[in-house]
Amino acid sequence: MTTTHEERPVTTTTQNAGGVPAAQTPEPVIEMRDISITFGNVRALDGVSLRLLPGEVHALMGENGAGKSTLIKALTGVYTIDSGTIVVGGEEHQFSTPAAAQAAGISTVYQEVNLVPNLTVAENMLLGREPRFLGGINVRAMNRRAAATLERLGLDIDPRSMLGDHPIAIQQLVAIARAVDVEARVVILDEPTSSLDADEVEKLFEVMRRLRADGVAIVFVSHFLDQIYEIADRMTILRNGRLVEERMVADTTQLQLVQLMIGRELEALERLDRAATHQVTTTEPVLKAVGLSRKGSLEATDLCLYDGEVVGVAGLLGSGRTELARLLFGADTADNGTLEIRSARRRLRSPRHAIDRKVAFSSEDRKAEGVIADLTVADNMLLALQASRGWLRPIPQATRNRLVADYIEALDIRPADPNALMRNLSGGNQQKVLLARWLITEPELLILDEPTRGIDIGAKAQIQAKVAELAGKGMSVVFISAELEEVLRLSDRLVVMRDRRKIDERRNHDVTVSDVLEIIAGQGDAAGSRTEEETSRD
Amino acid sequence: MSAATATLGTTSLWDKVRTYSPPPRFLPLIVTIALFAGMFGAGSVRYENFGDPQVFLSLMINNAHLIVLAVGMTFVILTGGIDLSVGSVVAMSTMILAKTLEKGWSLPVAIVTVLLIATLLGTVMGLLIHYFDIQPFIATLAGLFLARGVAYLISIESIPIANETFMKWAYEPITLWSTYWIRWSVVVALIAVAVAAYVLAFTRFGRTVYAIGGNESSAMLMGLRVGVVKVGVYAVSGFCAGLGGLLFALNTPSGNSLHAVGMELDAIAAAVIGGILLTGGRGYVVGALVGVLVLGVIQTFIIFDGTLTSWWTRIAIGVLLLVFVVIQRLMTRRQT
Amino acid sequence: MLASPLLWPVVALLLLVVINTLALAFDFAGRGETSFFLNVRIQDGHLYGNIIDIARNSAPVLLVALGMTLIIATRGIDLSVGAIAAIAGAVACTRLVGAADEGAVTAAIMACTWALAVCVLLGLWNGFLVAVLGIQPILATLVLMVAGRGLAMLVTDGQITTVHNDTFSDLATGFVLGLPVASLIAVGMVVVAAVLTRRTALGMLIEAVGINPEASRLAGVRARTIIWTVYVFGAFCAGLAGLIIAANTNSVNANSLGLWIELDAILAVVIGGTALTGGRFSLAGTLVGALFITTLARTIPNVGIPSEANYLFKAVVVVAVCLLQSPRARAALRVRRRPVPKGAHS
Amino acid sequence: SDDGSSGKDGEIVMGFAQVGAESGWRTANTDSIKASAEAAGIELKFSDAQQKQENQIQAIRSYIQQKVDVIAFSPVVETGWDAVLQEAKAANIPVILTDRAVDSEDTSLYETFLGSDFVLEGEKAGEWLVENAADSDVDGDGDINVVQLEGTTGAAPAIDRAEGFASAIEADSSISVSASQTGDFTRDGGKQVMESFLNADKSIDVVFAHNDDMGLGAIEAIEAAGLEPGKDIKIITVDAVKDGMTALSEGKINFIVECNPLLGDQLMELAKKVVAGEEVPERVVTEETTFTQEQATEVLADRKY
Ligand SMILES: Nc1ncnc2c1ncn2[C@@H]1O[C@H](COP(=O)(O)OP(=O)(O)OP(=O)(O)O)[C@@H](O)[C@H]1O
Ligand SMILES: Nc1ncnc2c1ncn2[C@@H]1O[C@H](COP(=O)(O)OP(=O)(O)OP(=O)(O)O)[C@@H](O)[C@H]1O
Ligand SMILES: [Mg+2]
Ligand SMILES: [Mg+2]
Repeated sequence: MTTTHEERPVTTTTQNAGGVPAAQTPEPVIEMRDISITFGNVRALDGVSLRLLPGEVHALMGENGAGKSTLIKALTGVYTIDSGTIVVGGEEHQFSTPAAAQAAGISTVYQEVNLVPNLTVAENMLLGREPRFLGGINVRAMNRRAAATLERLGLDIDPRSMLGDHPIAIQQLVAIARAVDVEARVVILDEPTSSLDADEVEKLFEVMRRLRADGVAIVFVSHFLDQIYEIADRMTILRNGRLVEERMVADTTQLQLVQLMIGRELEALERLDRAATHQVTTTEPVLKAVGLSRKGSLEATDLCLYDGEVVGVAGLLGSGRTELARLLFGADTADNGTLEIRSARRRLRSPRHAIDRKVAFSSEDRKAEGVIADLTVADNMLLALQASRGWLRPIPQATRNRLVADYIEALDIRPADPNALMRNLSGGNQQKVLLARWLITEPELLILDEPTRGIDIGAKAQIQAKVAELAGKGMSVVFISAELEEVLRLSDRLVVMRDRRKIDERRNHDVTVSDVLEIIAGQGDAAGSRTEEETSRD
Repeated sequence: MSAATATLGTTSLWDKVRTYSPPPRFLPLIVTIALFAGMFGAGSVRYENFGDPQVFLSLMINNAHLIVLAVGMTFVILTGGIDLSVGSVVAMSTMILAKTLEKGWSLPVAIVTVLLIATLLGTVMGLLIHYFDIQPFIATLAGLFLARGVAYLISIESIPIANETFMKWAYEPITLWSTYWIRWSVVVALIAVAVAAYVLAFTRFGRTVYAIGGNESSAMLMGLRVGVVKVGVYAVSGFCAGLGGLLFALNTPSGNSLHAVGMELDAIAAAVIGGILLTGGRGYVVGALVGVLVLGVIQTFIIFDGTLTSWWTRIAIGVLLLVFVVIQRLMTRRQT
Repeated sequence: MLASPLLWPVVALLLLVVINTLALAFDFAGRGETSFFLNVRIQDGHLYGNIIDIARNSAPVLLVALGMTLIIATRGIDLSVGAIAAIAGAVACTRLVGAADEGAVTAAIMACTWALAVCVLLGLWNGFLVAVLGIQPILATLVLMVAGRGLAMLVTDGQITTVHNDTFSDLATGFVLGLPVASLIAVGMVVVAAVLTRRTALGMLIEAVGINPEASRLAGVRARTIIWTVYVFGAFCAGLAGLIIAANTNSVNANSLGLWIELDAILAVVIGGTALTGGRFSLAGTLVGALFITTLARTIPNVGIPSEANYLFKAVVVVAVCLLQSPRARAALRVRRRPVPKGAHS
Repeated sequence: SDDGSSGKDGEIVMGFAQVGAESGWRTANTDSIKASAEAAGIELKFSDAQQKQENQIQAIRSYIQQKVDVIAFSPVVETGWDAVLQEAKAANIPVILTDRAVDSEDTSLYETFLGSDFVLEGEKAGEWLVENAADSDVDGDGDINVVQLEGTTGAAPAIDRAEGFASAIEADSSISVSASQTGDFTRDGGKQVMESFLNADKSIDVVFAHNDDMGLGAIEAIEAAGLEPGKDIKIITVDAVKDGMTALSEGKINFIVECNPLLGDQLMELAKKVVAGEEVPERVVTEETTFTQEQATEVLADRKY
């Protein structure tokens, strides 16, 4: 019933995969030559070329704003190119819509989840090529096929559930599932791993390897160098909209690669040895939560946060990290439990209350909950500060300019134009603007949910350094990230979550990644020994 | 508790039973239906003869055309658009029908002409909206002017319809049981609802309609045929307006340029009352049907009362609408 | 600046003026006379002429559109403005008629104050439904659209109420320094709104709420207060419009005052370049849009279009203007030069 | 219910479907009907269709279900009533039309039609102008240049009054309608259209407005242009509501053709006869007159509406 690559003999697939000859001739499936695209006065791409061979994983590398996503969109017909040629399967071809590209066997996962929240998971995966019966959609067959694909990816998601009800990471997995379900000869993945944890990434790589074996060409974008070295064969490096070089991954060291990407040596990459430096000096917590819970998203959790301390929150997808952060900020209201800020009992009924008490929260879902797409970079940066001042007290022009210029420089936001529209920034740069939005409010407690998602390696180091610096100045930071190394590197204290509750909390002296994974894995037993009720249930 | 359920996303059967509630997406619809039933019940208690099934049937007879309009409007609203032209298209359709019949065209040809012209107008508006980025409000407002203008151009005087077959459809009651009857227009309207429900739920076109309403640029990036579908929904709405015009003519056998002034607002209100979100992507066509019935039952309330002056009539309609909308909102609150 | 979004509405407006000028000149030439559409003469110590009429007659639509602009910017819409205008007119006229000295200046001031106070209440009501109860704006304001006209008729007892008060009538027909009072009021309100939104942070916050309500909430914007405020402002503007319309004929007909003005106002807003999907708004655009609509209404009798063709003419003009405005349509006329980011809107 | 066909103590129940409350004329009409019903001991079920035919049809259907004794209504438009009137006939409920006619081949669908004759009203206005042609050529160029403020496009009174007026002025070739535009029966509409007429044409002699309200609007526009209504430009209107009559007596309007809204008494009388099964004439024309400035001054004091 389902047609997957898996079930067909490898040889036939290779022959059939869009008519690419099975022979060794490295005839490219796709060749883009001298592509240029200009937006207004921004030259997003300037004579970039890309060669994509069948059966390879091709990494597209570059800093935030280098033009990776733009190149992908140029290929798949989202943007029309100014000049250059695109050759698909030996013929010059330019797609007019993503639908046309898809019909030609190019399957794409765009950066940021581009699915529709109001349809089911199965529909999101299969819409446009759903199984039909007598002209109508065969819903049962569709759900079955979706379930099969999800299972192959090792995902336990109900295909009939609404996509919008899932956290962003799950949505990203569904987007990937959509792309690999189709019989494509080219699969393009624009930062698919930015919110996945190690497990999910490994599952994805398995699928990618399988596809590669079937002769599918894969374009892969990621800011995680380790992932590139693990999966990619060749890579094309972009910088500021220009082609730097095409290279074999095996022939390039990480250091070389980074230098090619950013065009200079990178000093900030050294390990941040924070963990040992911090000592808790105050006894009064900035924030103290006791028994905080919300039905369906967080079980009763206690948490204390102190000045000048970075608390890392580790856990797998759906372990409730985001929910915890939202409750601390008042984005959702808690059903039970108490919250004390600076020893005063508070009921946070809206984010506004939290902000007034100098708490800040940067959401993991930047598209839906962060970016104000049609406002300028400057307005986006100043929004939270302005909101807390009230509309009657506009930020004076001079202060405005200074703040914006400072943060554009401090976070290296590109383009460095305060009046650029937020929607036109690359994903990573948008994230930096949002970070700036909160830093400008000078919070005492800063909650960062996946602040480094989609950020290039240089910028990531910058942001980590910034967090460390802020903590050094006495700010309390909650740091949530799917990347365990990052959490460990930054935090003074580590909170481990699982199944929507805190299961452990450690001073971060000597905790390693495998320790954390062990804690998470060992939870089944630990929980079992904790209460009899749960033991009996197991 | 949930620590016991080891894997993510799975819940025990007991949990499912214990926490069962209708899927939240059906809630607005269910609430609307319940409120409608409540209103009807209240009317039966309050007024003599209100509980007569024929009152309910008359509700359908009186509003068959509006049901069809609301069906078309549902398609448009689900994509996040709006169609202001439908009222005028109804007037234009009655006018074209009456004029062509007066000129001696055969009935089927006249009907097909009406439907074609209405669909064509809808398509043109859709093209303007999709390909030239003209906002739906404006494009369809222009459509409103155009259709009304065409109606006036055909004749500023009303034209009676005398075609025998047509009048037979208009007069002949379909007896359901004992003395209870409906008209053909009701049958057509219900078929329209059924077809629309099927199309929206089980065809690629229908699901793409929802996808566009959910997020148009995502739908485009998913490789869905956004252009075709967007133009398509306005064509559907145009067709429905044409069909609505024909049903309107069955109810009031005449062509008149003054027909159906402001009816687009009724259609929009009906759809929205039925739980269809104006921002697009959420709602069911059955909701539009119930929305029409709610508007109708409010009118019936007022007429049965029979003591209100013109202004109290309006105020009463407003208040009933308010009560309805507020209760509906409070009951579906936890949704958002 | 060629890229200015205001360019095409202005061009369209000028085009209408040219059509009028030609039509009039031609018409008069046929009778061996000359006339110029833009002629303004001094009469009874004030300016008189076509464009003065247009400026004066556009005041109500401009006022309503002004409030509507801000409401639309928050992703809302207000269908009840016509009814609110009717209520304002009704309240003012009945208070005037009931006043001890109908012709007195104070009576006029009291009547207008009463009317506007009622409008503010109605705005609070709309804002409550939308911002607090979270009812979809179109439904929330539909309630008052339906009931409001009833209320207005209740106030006037369904009669056309005629008033005799020079101060009141000056609202619409008076002149200050040779300029019509109505226009001065409307333009004054536009300036007030511009200052309030652009000199303070209000404009930016309104836009933020309109573009992404959830992100704004998480950034600490008091979306509820802002939304509430714009509905009150919208109702106040509608009230002013109602007073001017009533003053224009020294009477109020609760049934027809401001009928369908909401459609005209929304049209003005959209022609002015503010999208119904909320977010960025342009007050200058709304000004041009309102002038355009009034000029269009004036053009119809000037060009001698028979009543039955009014609507066709309007349809053609509206489509033409919007095509002019649409970057896509213009791009289609030219050679493809720039990439058009297709998914860029939404 | 068995005795649903008549009121509590055998009194007649009448269902009346009114057009709406779109003008002062209409409210006077409604008031008259309500007052007369009470006086005649008839139980009135009143509904307002807000100018929508479909609402009126709905109301009539509902009256049939409520089993009233007689149905009366002022049709919003002339056509399209056959289907619902058939239903009334099938239920044996007699129907009386008021104010506006329906154009139905089958006159057995209703008992009688009580109302004015719009064409005749237009004719009366035109005839007065022909008679007073000499006085009306204000600018003395030998041509009498008339502008017409039409009612709502497509509405029966607008069409008929224009038609009657046109046929009457054919009698004098010096009279011609140079411009005609809709003012939607409102003062504001009348004023705005008149403003543009005045700016476009300096030789207007006469204004014919399809109702008083548009005429009153025109007066405002004429005054604003620095001219004297009634002298520099002659004004003829239809309706004779109070404000119109006042303006007539003040000399701002020159002639008004009456259109009488006070149909209540006549209607109740007819209703009683119809319910009792008596013969009634097929057409009852309301008593209507015309007013010159002098007549207006005389009757103004005791005008009810
Ligand atoms: N629609 C647009 N209008 C104007 N500028 C744009 C538009 N889309 C992208 N840009 C600009 O083009 C450049 C390249 O952006 P792109 O999104 O391709 O970067 P990227 O390499 O994908 O970065 P990231 O890793 O952050 O996703 C950026 O400077 C961006 O601001
Ligand atoms: N695999 C899944 N299937 C269904 N629902 C899930 C899944 N994973 C998470 N969820 C939902 O997400 C909620 C908690 O997730 P939350 O977003 O807080 O997790 P998280 O650890 O922050 O993950 P993320 O990496 O997305 O930030 C749960 O209540 C659950 O309903
Ligand atoms: Mg990118
Ligand atoms: Mg003359």
